[in-house]
Amino acid sequence: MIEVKNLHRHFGGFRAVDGASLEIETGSITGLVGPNGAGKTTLFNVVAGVLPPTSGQVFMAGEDITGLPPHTLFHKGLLRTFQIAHEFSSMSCRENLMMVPGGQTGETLWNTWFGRKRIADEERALRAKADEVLEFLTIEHLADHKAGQVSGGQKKLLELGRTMMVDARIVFLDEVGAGVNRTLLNTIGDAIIRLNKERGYTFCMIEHDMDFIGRLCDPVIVMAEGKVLSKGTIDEIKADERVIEAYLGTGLKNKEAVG
Amino acid sequence: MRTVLLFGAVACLILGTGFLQSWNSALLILNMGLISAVMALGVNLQWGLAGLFNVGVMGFVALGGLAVVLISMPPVGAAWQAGGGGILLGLVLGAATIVAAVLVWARTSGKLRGWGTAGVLLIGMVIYRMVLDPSVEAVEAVDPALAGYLGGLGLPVLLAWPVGGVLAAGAAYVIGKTALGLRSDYLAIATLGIAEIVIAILKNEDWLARGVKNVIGLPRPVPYEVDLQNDPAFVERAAGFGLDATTASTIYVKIEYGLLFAAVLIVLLVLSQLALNSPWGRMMRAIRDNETAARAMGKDVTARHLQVFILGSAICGVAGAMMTTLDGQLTPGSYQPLRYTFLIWVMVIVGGSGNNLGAVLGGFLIWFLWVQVEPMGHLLMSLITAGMADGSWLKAHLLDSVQHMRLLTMGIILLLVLRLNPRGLLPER
Amino acid sequence: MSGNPYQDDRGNKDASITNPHGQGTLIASGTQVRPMPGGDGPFLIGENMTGGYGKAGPDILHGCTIAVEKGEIAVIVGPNGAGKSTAMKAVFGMLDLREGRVLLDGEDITQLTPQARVRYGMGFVPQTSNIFTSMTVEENLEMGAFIRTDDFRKTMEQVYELFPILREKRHQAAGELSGGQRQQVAVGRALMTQPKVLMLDEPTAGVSPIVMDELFDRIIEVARTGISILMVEQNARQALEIADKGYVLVQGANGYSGTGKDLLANPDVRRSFLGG
Amino acid sequence: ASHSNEIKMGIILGFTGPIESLTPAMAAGAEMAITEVSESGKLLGGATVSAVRADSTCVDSAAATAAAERLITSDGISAMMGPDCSGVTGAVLANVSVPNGMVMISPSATSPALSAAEDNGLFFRTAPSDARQGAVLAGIMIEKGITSAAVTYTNNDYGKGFADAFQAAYEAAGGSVTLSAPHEDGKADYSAEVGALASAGGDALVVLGYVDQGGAGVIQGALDTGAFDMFAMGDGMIGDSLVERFGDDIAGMIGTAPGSDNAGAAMFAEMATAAGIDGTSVYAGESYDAAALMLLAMAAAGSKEPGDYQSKIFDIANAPGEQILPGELGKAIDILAAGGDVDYQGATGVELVEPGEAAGSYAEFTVEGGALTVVGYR
Amino acid sequence: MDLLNGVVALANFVLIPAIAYGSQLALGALGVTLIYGILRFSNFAHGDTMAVGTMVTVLATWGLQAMGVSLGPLPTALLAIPIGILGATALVLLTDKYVYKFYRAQKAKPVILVIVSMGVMFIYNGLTRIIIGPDDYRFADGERFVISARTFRDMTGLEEGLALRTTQVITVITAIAVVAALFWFLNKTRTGKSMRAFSDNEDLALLSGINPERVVLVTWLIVASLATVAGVLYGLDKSFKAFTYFQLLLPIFAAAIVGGLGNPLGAIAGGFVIAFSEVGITYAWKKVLVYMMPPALEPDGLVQILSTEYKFAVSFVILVIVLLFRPTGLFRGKSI
Ligand SMILES: Nc1ncnc2c1ncn2[C@@H]1O[C@H](COP(=O)(O)OP(=O)(O)OP(=O)(O)O)[C@@H](O)[C@H]1O
Ligand SMILES: Nc1ncnc2c1ncn2[C@@H]1O[C@H](COP(=O)(O)OP(=O)(O)OP(=O)(O)O)[C@@H](O)[C@H]1O
Ligand SMILES: [Mg+2]
Ligand SMILES: [Mg+2]
Repeated sequence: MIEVKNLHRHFGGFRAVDGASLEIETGSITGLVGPNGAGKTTLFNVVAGVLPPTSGQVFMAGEDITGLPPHTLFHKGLLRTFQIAHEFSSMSCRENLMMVPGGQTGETLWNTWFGRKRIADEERALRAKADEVLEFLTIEHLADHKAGQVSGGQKKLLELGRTMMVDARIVFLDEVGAGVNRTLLNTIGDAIIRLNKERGYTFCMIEHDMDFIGRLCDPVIVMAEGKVLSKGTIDEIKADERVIEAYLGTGLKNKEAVG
Repeated sequence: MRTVLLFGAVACLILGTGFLQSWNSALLILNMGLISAVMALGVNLQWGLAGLFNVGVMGFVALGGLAVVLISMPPVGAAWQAGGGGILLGLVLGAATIVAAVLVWARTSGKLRGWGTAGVLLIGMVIYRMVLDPSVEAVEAVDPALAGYLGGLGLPVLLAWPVGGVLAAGAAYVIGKTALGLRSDYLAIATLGIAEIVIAILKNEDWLARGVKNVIGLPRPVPYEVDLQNDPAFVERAAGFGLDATTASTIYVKIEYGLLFAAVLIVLLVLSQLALNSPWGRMMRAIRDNETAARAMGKDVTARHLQVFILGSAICGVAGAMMTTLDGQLTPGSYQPLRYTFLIWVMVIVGGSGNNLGAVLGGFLIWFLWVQVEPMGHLLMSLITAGMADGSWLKAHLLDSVQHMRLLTMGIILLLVLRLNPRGLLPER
Repeated sequence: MSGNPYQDDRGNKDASITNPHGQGTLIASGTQVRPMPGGDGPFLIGENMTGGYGKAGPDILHGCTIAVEKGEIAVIVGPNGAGKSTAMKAVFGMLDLREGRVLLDGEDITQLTPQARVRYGMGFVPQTSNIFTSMTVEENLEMGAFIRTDDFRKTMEQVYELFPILREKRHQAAGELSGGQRQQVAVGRALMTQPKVLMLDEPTAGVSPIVMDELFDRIIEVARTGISILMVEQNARQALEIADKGYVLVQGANGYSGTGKDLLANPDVRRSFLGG
Repeated sequence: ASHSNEIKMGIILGFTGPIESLTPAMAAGAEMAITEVSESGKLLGGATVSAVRADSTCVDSAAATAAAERLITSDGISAMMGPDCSGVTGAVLANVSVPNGMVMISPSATSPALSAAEDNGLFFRTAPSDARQGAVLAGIMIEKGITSAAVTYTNNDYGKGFADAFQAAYEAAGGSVTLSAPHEDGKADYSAEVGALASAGGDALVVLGYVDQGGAGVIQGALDTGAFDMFAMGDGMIGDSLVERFGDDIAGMIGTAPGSDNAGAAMFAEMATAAGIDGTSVYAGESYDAAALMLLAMAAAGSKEPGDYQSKIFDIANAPGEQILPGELGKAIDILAAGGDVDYQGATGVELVEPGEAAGSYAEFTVEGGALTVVGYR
Repeated sequence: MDLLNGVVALANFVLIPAIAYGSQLALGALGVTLIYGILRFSNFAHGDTMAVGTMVTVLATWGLQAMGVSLGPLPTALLAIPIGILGATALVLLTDKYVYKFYRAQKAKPVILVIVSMGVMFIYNGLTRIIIGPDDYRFADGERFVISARTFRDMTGLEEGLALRTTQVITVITAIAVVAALFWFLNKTRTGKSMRAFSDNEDLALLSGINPERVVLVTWLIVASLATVAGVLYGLDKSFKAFTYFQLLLPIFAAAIVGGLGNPLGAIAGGFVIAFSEVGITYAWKKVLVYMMPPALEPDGLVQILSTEYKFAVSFVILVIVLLFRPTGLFRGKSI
């Protein structure tokens, strides 16, 4: 689905991403882990069009998408969620979802004046779909609440819900787990798996919680110092000496002993 | 409910002017209030809907004014003969130079890029000046006291209103494309600057609209009072109302203007309301709430901002054209940022940013105060100084300062509203 | 968005007029500079705290009590939005309490401003934006020692020993560090005040496992020097491991409390809050 | 009853704005004429005449229009003295006077463009068009052997029109203008303008601006950098603050402003002094004359209706008839009442030419020993 | 000799005026940039703050002059500056107390403060005019020139004169001194560092025991002083007129933004960039070229790139070009 070729992104003299090459297979849930400062978020930002690359290329299903702006990528089916939820806070949860699909008739000014009928039909369909998604996420009771006033975890669900409003091909998740209560995280994990299975979404997620990664992801890519260090199943990764040294540390063993 | 009450209150103020001072004054305030409301509507579109901070309203208003001259004044034949072609050619060359420079910039790289672009610009500029300057001189030499410019197209003046909008929109496109395209958004300073440049061009390019020599006697969309007074039928009808011909004709003309302005305001208001309560409006609110997320959800934020900026500016342009039509003359020297930019902002903020009706209300209310604060200030100062000895220095000084109360009052009103009613008199929803 | 009309910027991002960088969100309560006589009890206690954001905002805390003893580690866990961060802010005086009080070392500090509390020996590392990004690492530490009038070289040396990577990067702008390194700067900054109590809001969020272990180790070390530690953690299991005392907050009120071990052993708590 | 016996005259001048230092004397001048007539008790069977002031701001046409509108529709004036600056004069004429059929005489609007304005015979001015002043100033300079000059003018209709007129006349007389550059009033810095003017060079710098505004700034810059030491100036620059500010630094300068050496000027100055006004202030005399003309025309027509008396203004101002000087308004009314004819001279030797403006006579000024002095009239 | 004449002409009409004007802009821009950096909004009332400070100084100067106090060759106004600063500070602090503070407590978004500052601008605007009136006032006295053009010509025998005004020299010296002091203050002193910390992260500054109100107070103090000094120097060099100070806002903003908002060094650089472009690009280079070029190549036109009417357009275009290539200004914005 996504192929990153020899990607560089430098900040001044600093090489945040330093020749990373990786592939994300269609239909997979790929994990992206690595020590702090490895360049994961930066890589994400370059792929999602937020930052221009210093050099290198990004392909999506064989098409060169290097440096395209986020909104263009969205229409190609590349979606992302944010580490800190980016809800539209003054709008209701339903509206948060309804605004997602692109190319709505009513988004063209002219049509808002002379195409009222068509808009009304479309809106009905959108509304039905949004309610469906809310139900899927088990937050249908929040449909009319302002998105700014629901809890942090619910906002994250909403983030995920937005990806369900259109037919996404690949979704990038930036640390969905950070700061999320574990119980809720499990719900989110379930949702991700269902989307992957039922809708065929490809996922790529940055995460530090190895349990969560372990439950969802195959394969897992490890980054360090701007490069790809290794790639494999979670067990392969956990066994990889270089990964243990750079990222997991030996503390992991103790922890497992405790847990 | 609140809306009705507040609009009622403003209506009372204007009616009060009619009863206490004169109906002519009241109608004049009403007409300028209508124009101000349109301007406020434009600024509200930009600020209320998209958070775009336009501090160059004056420039767009002035462009609207220019449109009136370009459309409605008769062409000056002699001037066209003297240098019309040359000027047009010069302008085309100038535009071509910029296009060429941009192309060179885009197509080349390395050292060649900088020098090549600079070279193209320099050579282009020289040719442009060589073609333009003599023609301009020739045009400006044609009867400078009365003409000295190319004149307009001699078309009906009402046509100038939409054209004013188009002119303003064109300028807004260039500014928006540049300022909104920068890595961060630098719209405020860009508009502040462009407004000054527009005024500078209006003042100094005499061939365009006589520059500071002003164009007076612009055609009107309504009859002339004198003609009415000479029309026996009109005089008779006026007499039927118990009015003398002069008063009747002046009031009649003002009412006609008022109807025209009101029509424009209502059309614009309806269109904006329709747009606001539609997926388009929802998209704009989403962008306002969280730009990054909107972008990631496939909304082209820059394009939408540009769209709103252009629309808002166009509305200001239309208002500018209406105002110049009402004035009957274009006087570039009278465009002042305090009056045409900051005052409009006060209208929007006081009225209620994000609420179109609020902006309209603000337009009426603030314009009323702007006009009436001076007489009210007089009264106030007379009261304050009543106890002071006649001829005392302070008393004289205070009475002299009355006209400056205007600015002070506007500031105080703005601050009070921002403090007590930060969303404005008519808040958004 | 809190619905505060004064904070409605309509999405304006105009760089030529506004600079949203680093703007504060905390509303400091308190007016006094001296603590009042209080009573006996734990070293630091927020007692029966009730309050919310702003003058008119809804209550977020409902009679919540949190305490920590000298040299001990207390951990607050709970679902998102339970009010953990809010409780921390309340203890630190960045929120108007409508009821309840805060005692430090037997003195009532409820009416103190946050600055004054720093002077009385409290240190706080917020959940996010907890470093001065445009200042160098060293300047960050200096700012931590802002209220100190004595020589703080030695403390700085200690911080560098605790976090050696910081010594390497001392002249680099802190904003250029990675997430984990920033977290270390943040804790280092708080330690520079030589606090008696250190309050940490999710110090390990977004930190790689290796750094997390490192941080927990350091935190234990800090506690051993006699500094009380009050922290919020989502990595609840590791945190409760090392905690002397644990609180589970639910909707702004105490749900469960006990020693770390007790809570870990409580099946209810495990199921509802620790993810099974 | 009292209605018919009360005549109000609007005085609309820029009490705020760029010529605010000139307007108080102008208004006072007009009010002198009003008081004189009123106290004579002879006009229209003893009507009292009073003045109503309004602010034209000199630059803001909308404000001026509103003020004029108020004068006519709510104060009920019968004649309008003003406005002052050419821009607002055009606006008030087109939007207020013509629609309402109000006679207005501007004492100081000098733009050549106004000669062609559509006015229905309602608009007059006691100041001559700048076209003439430009020629006068150019003539003086050529006479003095100054054959090349740089010109800077205030960037408005007055400055621009004046500069154009000057340049045309100067070049026709054999002079050469090295650069004609405008300056904006109230701007931060004039170094750029001074630099360009200095570079263009010339024997003198011609400054056609306002003394309270950018004009002084440019002169200051030119003096400071030593770019010019000979100056020529138009009427907007002739004022007390000029010498207050520059004193002998501009000794020998050439200045022109409307003025005449007829007996009336001296008489007016004397009357003004007695009334505590500076009668030599620019346009004060013109203002007196403007007010007087309208009042005498009323007397001649026997009506205060603008429509009735507008046609009489030319008759009053020009020969034949007995010459009338300032202070003789009562006498004039008597003559008119007796069916006689008057030729109003007033403070400025009024002589109207078509389409209703002063033929124009100018005083030539210079600075000598730190004082502004008149050296002759033309 | 000719070459020397050319250089002198250039210095007299371009370099010296531009340096002096640039310093004035720089001092103004410094105030704008400080507020932007620390209080986080562009202060539309800054031009009028300058006007108020200068107005008080003018009144005080008149007072001093009436009392017969003088500084000899230097303008008396220099003595009155402290009073002006006091006046401006008092007004600004009062404004802060009754206006801005409320919004700070509400954690209002910066753009709200921008709008508030527009209101304040209106009020200051009216206030100045009510107190001193809208006219042009001159309050410079003492020796006007260090070297006048005539003296210079007599001294050197050159054709071209070189004038150096006392106020220009004072302006440049003050600008340098003020900037150096400000740098030292911000980077070396505890209070200065705490201001940088506050600018960086308000909440964290609070947590470090930095008193925000003190930072704000010190900021206003510095800003009011800068505004007064800038305003007085400007007024001495030209003249005092309330409206002009409002007009100054645009070049000052342009300078601050070209330099990189929030960066004091940038404000200085920006001031000079704007001043030099205004004066340089609209200068008629003929005068200099005549001296420099062989007679055969002497230009017959004025060699003026753009006429003076468009001098502001120049600085604006330069602003846009700078932003296109360096989106955060010449010096990276935001490093107070
Ligand atoms: N805008 C920037 N300017 C300078 N350096 C940057 C910038 N953004 C990131 N970096 C640097 O690039 C490196 C990689 O950062 P990145 O955020 O991609 O790390 P990460 O892998 O996501 O780490 P973490 O897990 O801690 O979030 C870090 O050292 C960071 O300091
Ligand atoms: N500045 C604020 N103004 C108003 N309400 C707030 C503010 N900050 C937080 N809240 C609300 O207070 C409640 C508790 O928030 P708090 O940040 O304390 O939760 P938390 O337990 O720390 O959650 P998390 O684990 O996600 O950090 C939430 O409902 C939140 O929406
Ligand atoms: Mg990251
Ligand atoms: Mg929290």
